[in-house]
Amino acid sequence: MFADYSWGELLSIFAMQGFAGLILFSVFVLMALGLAIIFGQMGVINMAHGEFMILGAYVTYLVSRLFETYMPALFGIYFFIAMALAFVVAGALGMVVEWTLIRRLYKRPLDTLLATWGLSLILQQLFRSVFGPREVGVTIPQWMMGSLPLTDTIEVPINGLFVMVLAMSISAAIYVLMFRSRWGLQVRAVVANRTMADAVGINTERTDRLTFGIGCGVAGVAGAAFTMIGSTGPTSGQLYIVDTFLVVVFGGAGSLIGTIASAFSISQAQSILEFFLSGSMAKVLTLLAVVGILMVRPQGLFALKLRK
Amino acid sequence: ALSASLFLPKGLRAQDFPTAAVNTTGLAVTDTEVTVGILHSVTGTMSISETGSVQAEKLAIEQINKMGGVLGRQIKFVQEDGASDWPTFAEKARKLLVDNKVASVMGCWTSASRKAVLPVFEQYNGMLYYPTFYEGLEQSPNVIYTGQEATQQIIAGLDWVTKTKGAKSFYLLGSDYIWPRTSNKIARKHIEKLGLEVVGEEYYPLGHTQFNSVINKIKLKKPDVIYAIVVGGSNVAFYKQLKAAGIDMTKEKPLLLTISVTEDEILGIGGENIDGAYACMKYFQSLDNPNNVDFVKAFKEMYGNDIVIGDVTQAAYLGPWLWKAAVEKAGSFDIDKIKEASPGIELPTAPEGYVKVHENHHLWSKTRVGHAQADGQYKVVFETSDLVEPDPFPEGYQ
Amino acid sequence: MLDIAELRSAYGESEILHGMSMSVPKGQIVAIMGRNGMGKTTLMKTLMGIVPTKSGSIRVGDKDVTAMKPHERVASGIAYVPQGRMIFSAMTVQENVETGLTVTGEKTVPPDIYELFPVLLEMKNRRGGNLSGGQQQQLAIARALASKPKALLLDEPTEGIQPSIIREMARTLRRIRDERGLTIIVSEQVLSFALDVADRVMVIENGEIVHDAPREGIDEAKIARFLSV
Amino acid sequence: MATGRDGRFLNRTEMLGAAALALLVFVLLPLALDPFRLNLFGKYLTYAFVAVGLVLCWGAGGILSLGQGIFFGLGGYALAMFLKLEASTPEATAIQSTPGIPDFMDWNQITALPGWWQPFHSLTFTIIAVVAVPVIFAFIIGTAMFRRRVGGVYFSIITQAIAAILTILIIGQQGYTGGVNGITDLRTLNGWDIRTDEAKTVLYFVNGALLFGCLALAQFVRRSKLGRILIAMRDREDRVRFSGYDVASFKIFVFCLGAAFAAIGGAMFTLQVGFMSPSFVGIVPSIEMVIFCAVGGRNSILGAVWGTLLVNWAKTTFSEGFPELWQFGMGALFIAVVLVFPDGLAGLWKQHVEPLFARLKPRPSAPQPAE
Amino acid sequence: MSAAMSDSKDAFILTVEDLTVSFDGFKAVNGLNFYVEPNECRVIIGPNGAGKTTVLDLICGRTKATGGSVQFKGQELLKMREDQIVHAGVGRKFQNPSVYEDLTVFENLEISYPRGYSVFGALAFRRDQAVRDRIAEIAEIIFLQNHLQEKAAYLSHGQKQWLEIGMLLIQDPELLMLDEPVAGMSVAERVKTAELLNRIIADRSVIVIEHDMKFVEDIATRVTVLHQGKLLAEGSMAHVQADPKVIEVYLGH
Ligand SMILES: Nc1ncnc2c1ncn2[C@@H]1O[C@H](COP(=O)(O)OP(=O)(O)OP(=O)(O)O)[C@@H](O)[C@H]1O
Ligand SMILES: Nc1ncnc2c1ncn2[C@@H]1O[C@H](COP(=O)(O)OP(=O)(O)OP(=O)(O)O)[C@@H](O)[C@H]1O
Ligand SMILES: NC(N)=O
Ligand SMILES: [Mg+2]
Ligand SMILES: [Mg+2]
Repeated sequence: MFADYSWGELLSIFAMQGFAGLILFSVFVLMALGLAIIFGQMGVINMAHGEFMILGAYVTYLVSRLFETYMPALFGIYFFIAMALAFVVAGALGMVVEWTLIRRLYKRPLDTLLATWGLSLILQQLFRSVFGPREVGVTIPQWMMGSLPLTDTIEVPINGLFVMVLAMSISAAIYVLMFRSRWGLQVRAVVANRTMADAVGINTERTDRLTFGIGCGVAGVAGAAFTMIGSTGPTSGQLYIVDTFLVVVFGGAGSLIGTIASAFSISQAQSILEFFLSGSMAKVLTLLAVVGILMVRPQGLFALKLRK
Repeated sequence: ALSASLFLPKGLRAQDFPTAAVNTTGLAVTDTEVTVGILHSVTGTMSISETGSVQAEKLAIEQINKMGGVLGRQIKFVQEDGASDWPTFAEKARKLLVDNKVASVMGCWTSASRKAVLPVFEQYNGMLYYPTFYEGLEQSPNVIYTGQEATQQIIAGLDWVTKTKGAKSFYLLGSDYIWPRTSNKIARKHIEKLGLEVVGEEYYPLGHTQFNSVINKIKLKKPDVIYAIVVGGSNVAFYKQLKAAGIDMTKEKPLLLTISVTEDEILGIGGENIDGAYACMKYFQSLDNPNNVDFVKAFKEMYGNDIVIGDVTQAAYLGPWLWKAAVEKAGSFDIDKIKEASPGIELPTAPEGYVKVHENHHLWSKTRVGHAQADGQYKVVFETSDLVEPDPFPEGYQ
Repeated sequence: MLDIAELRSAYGESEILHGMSMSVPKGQIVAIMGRNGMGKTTLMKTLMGIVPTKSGSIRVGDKDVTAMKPHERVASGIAYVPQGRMIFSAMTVQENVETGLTVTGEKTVPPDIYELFPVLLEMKNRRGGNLSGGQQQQLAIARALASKPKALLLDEPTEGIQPSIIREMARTLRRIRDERGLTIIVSEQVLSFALDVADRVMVIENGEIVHDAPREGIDEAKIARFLSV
Repeated sequence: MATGRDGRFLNRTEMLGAAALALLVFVLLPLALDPFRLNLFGKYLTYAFVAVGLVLCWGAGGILSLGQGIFFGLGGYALAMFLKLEASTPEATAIQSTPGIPDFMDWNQITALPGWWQPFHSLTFTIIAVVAVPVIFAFIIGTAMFRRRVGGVYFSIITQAIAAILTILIIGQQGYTGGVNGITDLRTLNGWDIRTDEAKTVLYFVNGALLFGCLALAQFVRRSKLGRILIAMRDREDRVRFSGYDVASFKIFVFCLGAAFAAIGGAMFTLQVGFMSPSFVGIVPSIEMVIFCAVGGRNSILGAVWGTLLVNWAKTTFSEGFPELWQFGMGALFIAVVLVFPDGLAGLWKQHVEPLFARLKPRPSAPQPAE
Repeated sequence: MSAAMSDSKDAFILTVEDLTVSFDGFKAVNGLNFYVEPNECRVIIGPNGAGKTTVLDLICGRTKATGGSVQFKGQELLKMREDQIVHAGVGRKFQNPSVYEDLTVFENLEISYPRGYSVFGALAFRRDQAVRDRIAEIAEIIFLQNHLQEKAAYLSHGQKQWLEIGMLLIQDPELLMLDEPVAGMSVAERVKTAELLNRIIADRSVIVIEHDMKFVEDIATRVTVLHQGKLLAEGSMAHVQADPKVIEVYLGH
């Protein structure tokens, strides 16, 4: 498969694909971060995670239409407002869902899978009823379009760069929140043992609600970012869900660093393979490798070593 | 509508066609009504594409009813949801034929759904009006294909880019299923026949959203034409990423030619992201002829000003009209008579212009090339002078 | 300090505490003794709010905590060391102790806690779940003390602890009590420890207090009779 | 749950439940429904095979597979391959460039039948393959996972990934598999036209009989010591290991058994619906099958069948009545099951119907479980 | 210890030599040697965190050793899987009572009955008279003869501990290892448990970990003291109790 290319070409292929992989990496990280909190930390198997992302995307769409219609002058910055709003809206819905649904299921983690699957059906239908079954287009501000040429073959898409910066900053923020803040300490205590956390003075209900809300909010931000590169339709969320879970599990469910490492290795593998194989085969091989590695290391790439 | 039918000229009134005579096989036909089925996905991934078809079919039915219906009978429809799931399509098709005894069905979008319902229509002797451009290699007496088969859509477009744009090398890509693969196979054969070069061919799973790799390959191979048959939501990702990667389609090279992006898809992609691409199909909303002006007006009156109309939507609109014409020609709702009557039917009022049903149950139609504009519409830059003959089993392209 | 009146609590249908009353003054250490299944743990959990109160009242100082959630009770000054320790196993020793700081708002673990349990300082970066049983018990006590309680509930704290530490624990608890004026309720199976630590011994049987006496001049034989059979 | 405390194969309520189900499947439905609706219920019953397998794996063994579609699909495809070959006689496919091979191969420029398709000319081979291929596949997955002690949610997500892989492969290798379209237009089984109403009715009864066979087998497994070991394993895997059992081999066994049930269901699906497509292999159908099981009550073998019938019947009814809104109904149903009836229909039966019986003990009337 | 060493190794049922395990560099068990004779009740004591539980984990295959050897009747256990170790004749009780709460006492014991270990063996397993008799016999020993049809979930803490011991007894292991069997038991239950142990020691060897010195005194033939993963002292109860090092690190003054 290398024979078709000259050495110079191969070099730039690896550079370009590496970069494409970085964008894919950022996409994976964005998808997975919210789930790393909700599933990795709280243990809730949130099958509606994709729908929370799409909710963020629809919010972005609405905001873009609003700016286009009423504030065209400020259109260049609408995206930041959209992102903040996506966080708030998805987070608020997350909190409502936690309050009505999830909090009754902490003792039955597998049941969260079924309940959130039902939720995802309802959300999809809601999107369809409100926004119509067709995909909606989000106009990207001019400054985010186009690319910066590095060499004559390697160009860096600006929106890709933006997604990357976004992914990195959110990861950093979540890391600090979960592992360097008092709040993160409480979250982890609640997750470890809800009754006991309550008995050492932690308001577990509030912590749960906030945690779930933040996880959903991050999903919303991811959805906002995806409007730049992906499609927004009622069922688009489903496309992401398996990949997202796999990224989190492959990293080691409890580990944020693991999530990032896993997103990185999966994206790079897929990106490089895609160049030499068909898109389908690249995906199959990547998934197979992930499954294979998980069989050898069932606890994921980065797992806590705890005695049983 | 009923009172109107009293004043209809003889030959269009229900009483001129006693039910016992026009319906010898127990279809859902009464003295005043005839029931047809609408079978599309209104949920699941395909609802994005199929919504337009449902709208068009309902519009046609309403217009026909206003004109007095079919053989004086008002058309009633039963709508079923295929839910983007092929077995569900088959189940609902059986339900429509067996339970509802519908006189015809307007339905399906993907080839997979058509393949799933085909045996059902043949077994229960139903009539399906299928609106989508598709891969060909099929010819069922129980189906009228109102969209184009692959050679009709492809060959004229390729001839046009090679002649007027001087294209020499092509990069083929598409979603991974039968229509894009078959279409690209035909395209490749034709390109090679013309003595030109295919420099790459790629397929991605339905729903794929990461096209950076193929874009990199395209940059490396520098083809004159990117020939793209990406379908559904993947389109959005593909064109946004293409644009972000600095491939400017408004420039002469590489030029992008697609057969899968209608105005409907542009709605999701965003006009600014596909500005400058060329599409090759039989219908564009911007077609300037009186039929189409009326059609677009009626469509917008019914569904609002923001609505757009794509190739498949128009083809779906033809379904009820072609069926009506066949029934009237046969003077009967019986399926066997309609099958027999269908070839040769002409529809001068089609928005795309005059069309005619071929012996092989496909339509003769013109093929056009549209140039995508930033406002989400296509400007027609080429149209075949004659109707293109449908050829579902093309010699030399298999 | 801790006043319990007519306390009833139940798991679903089955009532375990049948109207229990007691009053523990500030600075007193009470040992609750009783055979297995007599309701010691249930009493602790009811005081903590983990098992709901059916009727009756619980007061800490002059605050009625009966209607409060567990974390609110912690804020009102109760702290709890459960039977079976229940430390947060994936978190480090230090983080475990820090969870106790939630209600005090302090940023760092007060050094006197590590002075009480030097092994915890040594292991402060080890995961709680990797500690040995006895180490976990010490951690659980430290975590409870971190919330600066007025009343400390210990459910069989000597379970799985080596003899020297048990002895020391008695001394430590008395010292904490002396230094902080803490009220302590400790449930226990082993009489010797109870006598070491407590100012007052109560015996619980079938959810009721059947014996209540100050340690001075206690009738060991009588208590032993309650505990056997 | 019932684990054979009294040593009998079926206790009283189970007997009543089984009789009620048999009455419904073999008498009431065939009498009440036209061939089209009966065929629909036949299709639902094919999913029940999967749900029953899930009761063993998940309800009893605690192994939640989100990839049962893999086995349903493999079983279905195996039979579809046979039927497709039978339908692809040179005469029937004369129009193709290569007559005598399945139409989709021809569309994909394949000019000779691939070697691995050849054995599917034989019905005997096919019948063996219907069960053997999925079971071997399950054995490989099970061995790889359970020997490595992959469990819980990890197992679920990995099976989901495998379902995704298989779907992509089937779709990507369309020349050999029919791709997204699936294998369609199946006509006869050894010359017997399976498309007629009579054939469909016969198949419905065959399907019902097979299902009761699987139910009996499942009941036998649960009643055996193996059934109790599964429950023990679900609750305290370590203890089972230290009681001298090789836990992995037990898990592999139920997983394979669940796969075999699913495969039989898949093959019956192919026969009754007349085609097989990758939309039955993927993640969505796999999760739906788990939901059928949960709605029925994950611990109850009979409940799984009732659950499957209920959900599918509801889905068809909602979607016919409200084509654009039925997903709300389905979503609400799933949430309700989890929140309000965590033990599903079987739980409702236990809570509300059985006490009734207890009161009416002297003369038990005809049972009518919730449906 | 020196006396034990001088015997031929065949005289021991269990030989632990140079056993070491390290967790991320921390040596929880460090070059440990000790030997268990047939029909002895060996009690292991030692400070919290000394490595007692870890030693049992290593012997029964729950934790993989970093180095050393554990020989049971001449078989190397370190290379065997948990269930194989059980089949070899080693039974292990966990620190927290570990029974199948969803099953009855009878079923708990039945599952542990040493027949039908394989998948198909379990399918073919029949509850015959031999099984019933044996279960009845064991139930009597563990004071649960009147609770056979009760769900294990409803037993008291102490009863669960006994049930778990019963589940081991029914397998008739030659070496029984118990981790803090009387933790959480009332005084009366402790006495009964000691009585139970003394009864079953007759035809097997037992290793017990315990912190209750009164109980240790009641059951021990010999006592091994661990400290920081190493052997600190070994001998009779009286001998060990008098050892100043043991007093220093464990018993206290
Ligand atoms: N979650 C529960 N549900 C129902 N009953 C319970 C529950 N927990 C405990 N019980 C019952 O409540 C009674 C009192 O139990 P409790 O744990 O308070 O006793 P205890 O005195 O702490 O015993 P131990 O010395 O064994 O710790 C017992 O009969 C026990 O079976
Ligand atoms: N997986 C592990 N990772 C890190 N340290 C561990 C691990 N397992 C055990 N340890 C450490 O090894 C030491 C020995 O633990 P072990 O549980 O064997 O002690 P023990 O003698 O049983 O104590 P106790 O009497 O308190 O039960 C402890 O310091 C413990 O923290
Ligand atoms: N026929 C199509 N476009 O699937
Ligand atoms: Mg207790
Ligand atoms: Mg220990």
